[in-house]
Amino acid sequence: MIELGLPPFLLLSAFLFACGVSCLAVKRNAIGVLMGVELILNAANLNFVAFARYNPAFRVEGQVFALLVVVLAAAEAAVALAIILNFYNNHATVDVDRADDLRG
Amino acid sequence: MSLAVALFAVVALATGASALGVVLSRNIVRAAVWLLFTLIGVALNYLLLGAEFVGAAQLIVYVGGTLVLVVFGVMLTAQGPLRSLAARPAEWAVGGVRAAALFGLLAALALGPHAPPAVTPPDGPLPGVGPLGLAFLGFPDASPAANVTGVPDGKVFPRTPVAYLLPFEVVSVHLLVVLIGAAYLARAKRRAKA
Amino acid sequence: MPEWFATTPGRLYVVATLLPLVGCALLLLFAGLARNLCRPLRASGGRAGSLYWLLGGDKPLATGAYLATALMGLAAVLAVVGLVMFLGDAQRGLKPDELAARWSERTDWIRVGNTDPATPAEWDKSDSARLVRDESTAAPPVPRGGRALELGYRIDHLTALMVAMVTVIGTLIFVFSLGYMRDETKETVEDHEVDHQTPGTHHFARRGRYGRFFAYLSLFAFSMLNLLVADNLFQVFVSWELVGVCSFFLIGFYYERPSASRAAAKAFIVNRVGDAGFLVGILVAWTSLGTLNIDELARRLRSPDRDTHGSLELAGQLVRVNPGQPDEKGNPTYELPAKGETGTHLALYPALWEDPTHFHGLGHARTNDREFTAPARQTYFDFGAMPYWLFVVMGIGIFLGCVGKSAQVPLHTWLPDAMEGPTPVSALIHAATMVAAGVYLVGRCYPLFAPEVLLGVAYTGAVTLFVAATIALVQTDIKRVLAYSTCSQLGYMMLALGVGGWAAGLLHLLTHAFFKALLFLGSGSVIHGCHHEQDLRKMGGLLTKMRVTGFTMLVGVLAIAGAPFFSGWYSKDQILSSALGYGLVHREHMTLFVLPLLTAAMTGFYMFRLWFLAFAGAPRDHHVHDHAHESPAVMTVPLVILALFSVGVAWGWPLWDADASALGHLLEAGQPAAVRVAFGPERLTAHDHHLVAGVLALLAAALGAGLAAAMYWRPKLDPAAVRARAGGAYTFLLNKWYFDEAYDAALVRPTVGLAFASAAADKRPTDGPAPPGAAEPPPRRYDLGTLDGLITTVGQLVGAAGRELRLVQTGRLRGYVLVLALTVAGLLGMLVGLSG
Amino acid sequence: MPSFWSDFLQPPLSGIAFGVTAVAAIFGFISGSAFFAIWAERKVSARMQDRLGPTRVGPFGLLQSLADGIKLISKEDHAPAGADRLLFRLAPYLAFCAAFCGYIALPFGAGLVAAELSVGAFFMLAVLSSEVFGVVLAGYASANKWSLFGGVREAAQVVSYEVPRALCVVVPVCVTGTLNLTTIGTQQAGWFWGWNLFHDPFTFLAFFVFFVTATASCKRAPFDLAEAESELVAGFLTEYSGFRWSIFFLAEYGSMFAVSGLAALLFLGGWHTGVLPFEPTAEWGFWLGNLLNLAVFAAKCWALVLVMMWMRWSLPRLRIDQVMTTCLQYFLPIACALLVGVCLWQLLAPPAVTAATRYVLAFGTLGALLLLVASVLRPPAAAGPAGHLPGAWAGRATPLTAGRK
Repeated sequence: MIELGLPPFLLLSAFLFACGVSCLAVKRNAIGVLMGVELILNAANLNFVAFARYNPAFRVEGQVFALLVVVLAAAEAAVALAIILNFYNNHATVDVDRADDLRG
Repeated sequence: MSLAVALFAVVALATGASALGVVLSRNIVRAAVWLLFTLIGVALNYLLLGAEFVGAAQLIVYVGGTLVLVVFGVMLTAQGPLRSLAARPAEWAVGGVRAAALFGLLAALALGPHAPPAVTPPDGPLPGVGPLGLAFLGFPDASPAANVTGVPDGKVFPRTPVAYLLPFEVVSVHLLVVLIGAAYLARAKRRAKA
Repeated sequence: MPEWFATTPGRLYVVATLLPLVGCALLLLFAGLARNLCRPLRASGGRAGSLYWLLGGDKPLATGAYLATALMGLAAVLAVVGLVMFLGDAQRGLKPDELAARWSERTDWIRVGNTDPATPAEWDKSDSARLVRDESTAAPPVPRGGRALELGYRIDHLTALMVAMVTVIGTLIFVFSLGYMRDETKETVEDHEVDHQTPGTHHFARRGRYGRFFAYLSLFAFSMLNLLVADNLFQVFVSWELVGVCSFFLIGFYYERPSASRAAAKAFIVNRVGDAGFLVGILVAWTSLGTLNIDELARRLRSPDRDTHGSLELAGQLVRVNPGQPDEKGNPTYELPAKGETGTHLALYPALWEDPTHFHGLGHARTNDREFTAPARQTYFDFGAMPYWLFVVMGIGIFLGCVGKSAQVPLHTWLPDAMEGPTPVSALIHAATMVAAGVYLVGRCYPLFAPEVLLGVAYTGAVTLFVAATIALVQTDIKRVLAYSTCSQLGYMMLALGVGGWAAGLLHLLTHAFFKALLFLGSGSVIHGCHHEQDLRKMGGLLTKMRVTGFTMLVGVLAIAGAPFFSGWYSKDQILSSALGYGLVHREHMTLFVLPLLTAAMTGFYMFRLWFLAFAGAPRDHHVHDHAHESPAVMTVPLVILALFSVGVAWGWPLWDADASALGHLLEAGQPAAVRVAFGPERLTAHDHHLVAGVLALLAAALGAGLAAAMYWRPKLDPAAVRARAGGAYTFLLNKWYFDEAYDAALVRPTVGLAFASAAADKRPTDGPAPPGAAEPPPRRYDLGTLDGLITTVGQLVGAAGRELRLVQTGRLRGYVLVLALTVAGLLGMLVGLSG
Repeated sequence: MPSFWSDFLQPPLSGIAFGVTAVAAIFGFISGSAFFAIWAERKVSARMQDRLGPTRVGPFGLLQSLADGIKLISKEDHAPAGADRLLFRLAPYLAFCAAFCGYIALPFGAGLVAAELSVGAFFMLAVLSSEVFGVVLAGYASANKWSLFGGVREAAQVVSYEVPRALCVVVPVCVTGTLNLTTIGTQQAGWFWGWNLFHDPFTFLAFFVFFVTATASCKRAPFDLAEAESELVAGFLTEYSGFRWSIFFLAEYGSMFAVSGLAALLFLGGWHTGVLPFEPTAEWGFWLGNLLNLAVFAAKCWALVLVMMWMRWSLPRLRIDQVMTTCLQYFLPIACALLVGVCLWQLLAPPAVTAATRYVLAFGTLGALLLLVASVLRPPAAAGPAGHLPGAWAGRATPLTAGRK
């Protein structure tokens, strides 16, 4: 396909990762936090596939990992949303700053 | 500049911009739309990398499933004033600095001397759904490309066949359990309220 | 399938072992589980309800019992077929490797350590060499690295004979039980014994437990068979404990009776004492020898048999060395003991090693074509040595297990109490399975015993046989007499093993199994016929009513007393001649011959006493006598079969030569080399003085029998008068040498007392009354200063730490992310810094 | 086709040219099909309701769609006051893009495909399922309760129906052993009993399940809960008018043709007539062969789309709970059973049985079809004595007052 080399993909992935982390940091909406998590997972996944492409030793393994991550991300999203809905039912908000019932 | 590089540039720019959109947009639904574009962009990246199956899986699972779920969540929880839970400027500053630092570090790692060795990939797409399925069953990648051990420092990776069937089954069961759990979580409280 | 058996006929034994387990599983599954699952259907009626009735309804399931018996019978057939095939193979003169290829297999259970087969295994350097046989080709063994727990079986003469004996007797006992336990097929069984023993109970009734009984019995048989075929101590230990737990179930079969449940618990606990020792022995073997396979253990401890070509006098011997100073590299060095010395350590040998340059024995050795010079030093250097005291500890440990299982003094107290179980169980425990296990294991682990341990075995046996026989003289309960006689006979076997009469002891194990099973089943028949009357004093004159039982029991009595041409004669004769041989070589141990000789007389006395009291003379209790009746055929036929075995199982030609027993020769063929080597002179002496021992034993037995006849058959001597003359000795024997009382005083009372004392200390009154308003009085200062205070302090410390640390948990997600990101950044920074 | 362009242009440019051509062709196909499909739908519905339908514009009213289009484009483009304007405008394009991208992997003939993906079938499923996004966003951005209801309903419905639909796709994939749509099509060259539909009972059933679930994911009646006009005014379309509305319609028809094409490829022999025992491109060359292929493929798509229309105007709309029940309680287990069944069939069925089943299914279906056609063609008078039934089927008009005396 294309012979770009690994670094551009790693850079893109790093950017996605940074966006995800900042999303976690600045979003007060729980769903926004969830989106940040999805971004981080995608960044990791992009790395996996890029390594699968640019390292013959991981041609299969990289993709397998990516697939497993995708599926687990779906599961994680389902559970997270269920929790968020529950939280919303109890607190009438999705502000993560209000989710501090267990603070010390 | 070849067509491929141009394509990557366009896709990467769009992906990055959408990711930035996710961070910056105050409206959570808009953030979801930006996330949609980001995910599609990542899927396109997979296609560019030759991983068609992973790309399609990304589309069907993330775009078709996860994101719809997210939007569902938005719609079920969104209320007028809460739609934009704004963070304080200080938080923006801290988050931005932190993200920039992380990006810097990661970029330094990706480009610096510790970067993974650059390898010229063999031609052709990555192993598709067939070899992947065989890999799950423990058959090694039989394509000639898999025999290339082109790591510059001469290290040859062991090509022992590893079956991914167990992880796959574990993930499947995990998914099932999680979905049941999610359904239970999501409906238990409604009953309690009623 | 035929090829599967033809290449390795040893698999017959695996199948035979598993068959009783299958029976047990089927019983559990259908009689228990399926029926319980279907029980709710019973109420529903209609089609669904019939499923429940199809499985037997409320009645105890009898079909399963027949099935289990059939499976046991099948196992017996397989075992006999296997025995015939094995003897055929052994006759053909196959080499040991070929024989092993056909009659033993192993497979890993767990394997740890370096398991790369390419690396030659030097087991004392954290690896152990071991043998794996190629499944398909029966190729020579290939060493494999690592330490393994394995599953495996190994058939030799001893195992083949034992399995055949156990399955045959087991089958007969199963069949007998079908009749004896017939009561248990009823829906409700009234147990009057419970009414007797528990005050305030009237007409105690319970469901019949036919299926349960046979399930336990099958499990018992499986455990015993597995113990017999096992080729390693781990598997032996597992089966060992299974046998123990099965005996617990079966002795406590009538668990509503307090006496039965107490007896079951006693058997279990007393056996635990021995098993603790066994476990110690196993652990020593594992840590210092690196394997649990019995053959390999033997090979590592003794110089290999193969070396007999080189130096005959060293083969099969324990070679002891003195570890010297470390050499310049820090490796330990070894030196041979000077002539006439014994050294402190046991030289260990590599497991089977096909490379002849690796091992050539000790010192100088000469073969036909070449001469080796002192490579033994190298052997020690490579494979190390084991402190001799540890070796002794290992032997004692293993033997302790056997002491418990085989009811040797001082752990014999459980056996008479075990009579609380149903009589077929007693027969099974005493004849074929549990007590045989101990003797069998001593025979099987023979090469692992140091000479000192073997002497201990001999003395334990001698003491046991004497003590048990004296107690048996005065017992009045028919089953207890038999129980103590079992103890005594087991003592004979142990004695024989200890003095080098390996074949004699195990021959006695086999013959004893048959006649003791016969005696127990006969007593069961008597008890059954007399409506569960076990007291000899109330019987008498039963021969007129129970002819088959009476005469078959007479055969058993003759056999155990050692009447010529009965099976017991052959084995006891050999034992006594072994003991005499040993005593003549080692004059200081002459007691080892005198005690069994005395006991032979006592055996004759108490066995004939039993028979005369029960069957001869006039009936003493007409109530019992009127009710007495012969048992049904399902019970008498096994008796007759066992009687035939009891007469002829040890026959050989010439019939009058006790040494010529065919069975004994078979056993001798399977004798470990260690016996030949360690007891050479003793064996030779025994052979020479064979006739003396035989005549003495016969005279003693005749004396005892005559005395019994004089007292109980043709009353020349009044038993009461004898009793009065004996006085204190009689009471002493009646109370079984006060063993139980001694244990009570030495162990039980102090423990209970300690517990009470502790409780009393803990329940001391408080320091003062509760202050007004408070529910509880204040804690005592004593408590605060001791354990309570310590525990409270720990708890308070943890609580304080928690109070401080909980402030970290702010519940602010972004705070967490901040820390997370900083951590990641730190790690990445380290990476960058390290790489840059 | 890429080779065609590379005859004229250098590598980067030829690729671009190919892309442009493919996009144009697909767009043309979608809009052309939609153009006629709208007309056909109106005609079909009219005939089924005993009306004439459009007749005025062009012969048989064929140009009615054109007239509608002109009207729609000339309408004022407006958005509601409280709407999220960006998303409101974005939504129709998102929906259309999804439908459009589905065609990328859809081969119209042997080699007549924009991008031959090794996971074509999977890709199509993935892309078509993301059409729901446009609808959800439209519902949300309209700032209208009915729209939001419609959007959320649509999301729930599509996400649920995706599962049995995907499982039904896997059933023929189990038979063919590939996800590559071109390969799947080529495999079915030859006589019609070689089609996957007739391969075994499970694929036969899977076709119908697939068709119904596909109809549902295209939000077509009787599953058109998203725009249920009797409950939700017009659902997510309530606030749309003019050009954006027409884009939604284009997307809907586009996805109808896409799933019909997918069904034709997976089950109905793709671009093969079923009566020519060879691959047309191999015998008649690329252009001529593919012309026939294109025609056959389009005809199959059209036939399936017409069935969808037939269903729409025959069946009443389900309630939302019925829609979900149908999917989760019936289609999902059925699809699972079919999947397991086809696997077992592949593994266990002896060759004689498979062959026999194939012929029985094929000729049975053919016979049933012929019977159906024959019964339709039979003169209506034979159905019963005239005058007993009111309406068109009676053969002649009966005055409604006839019974009143």
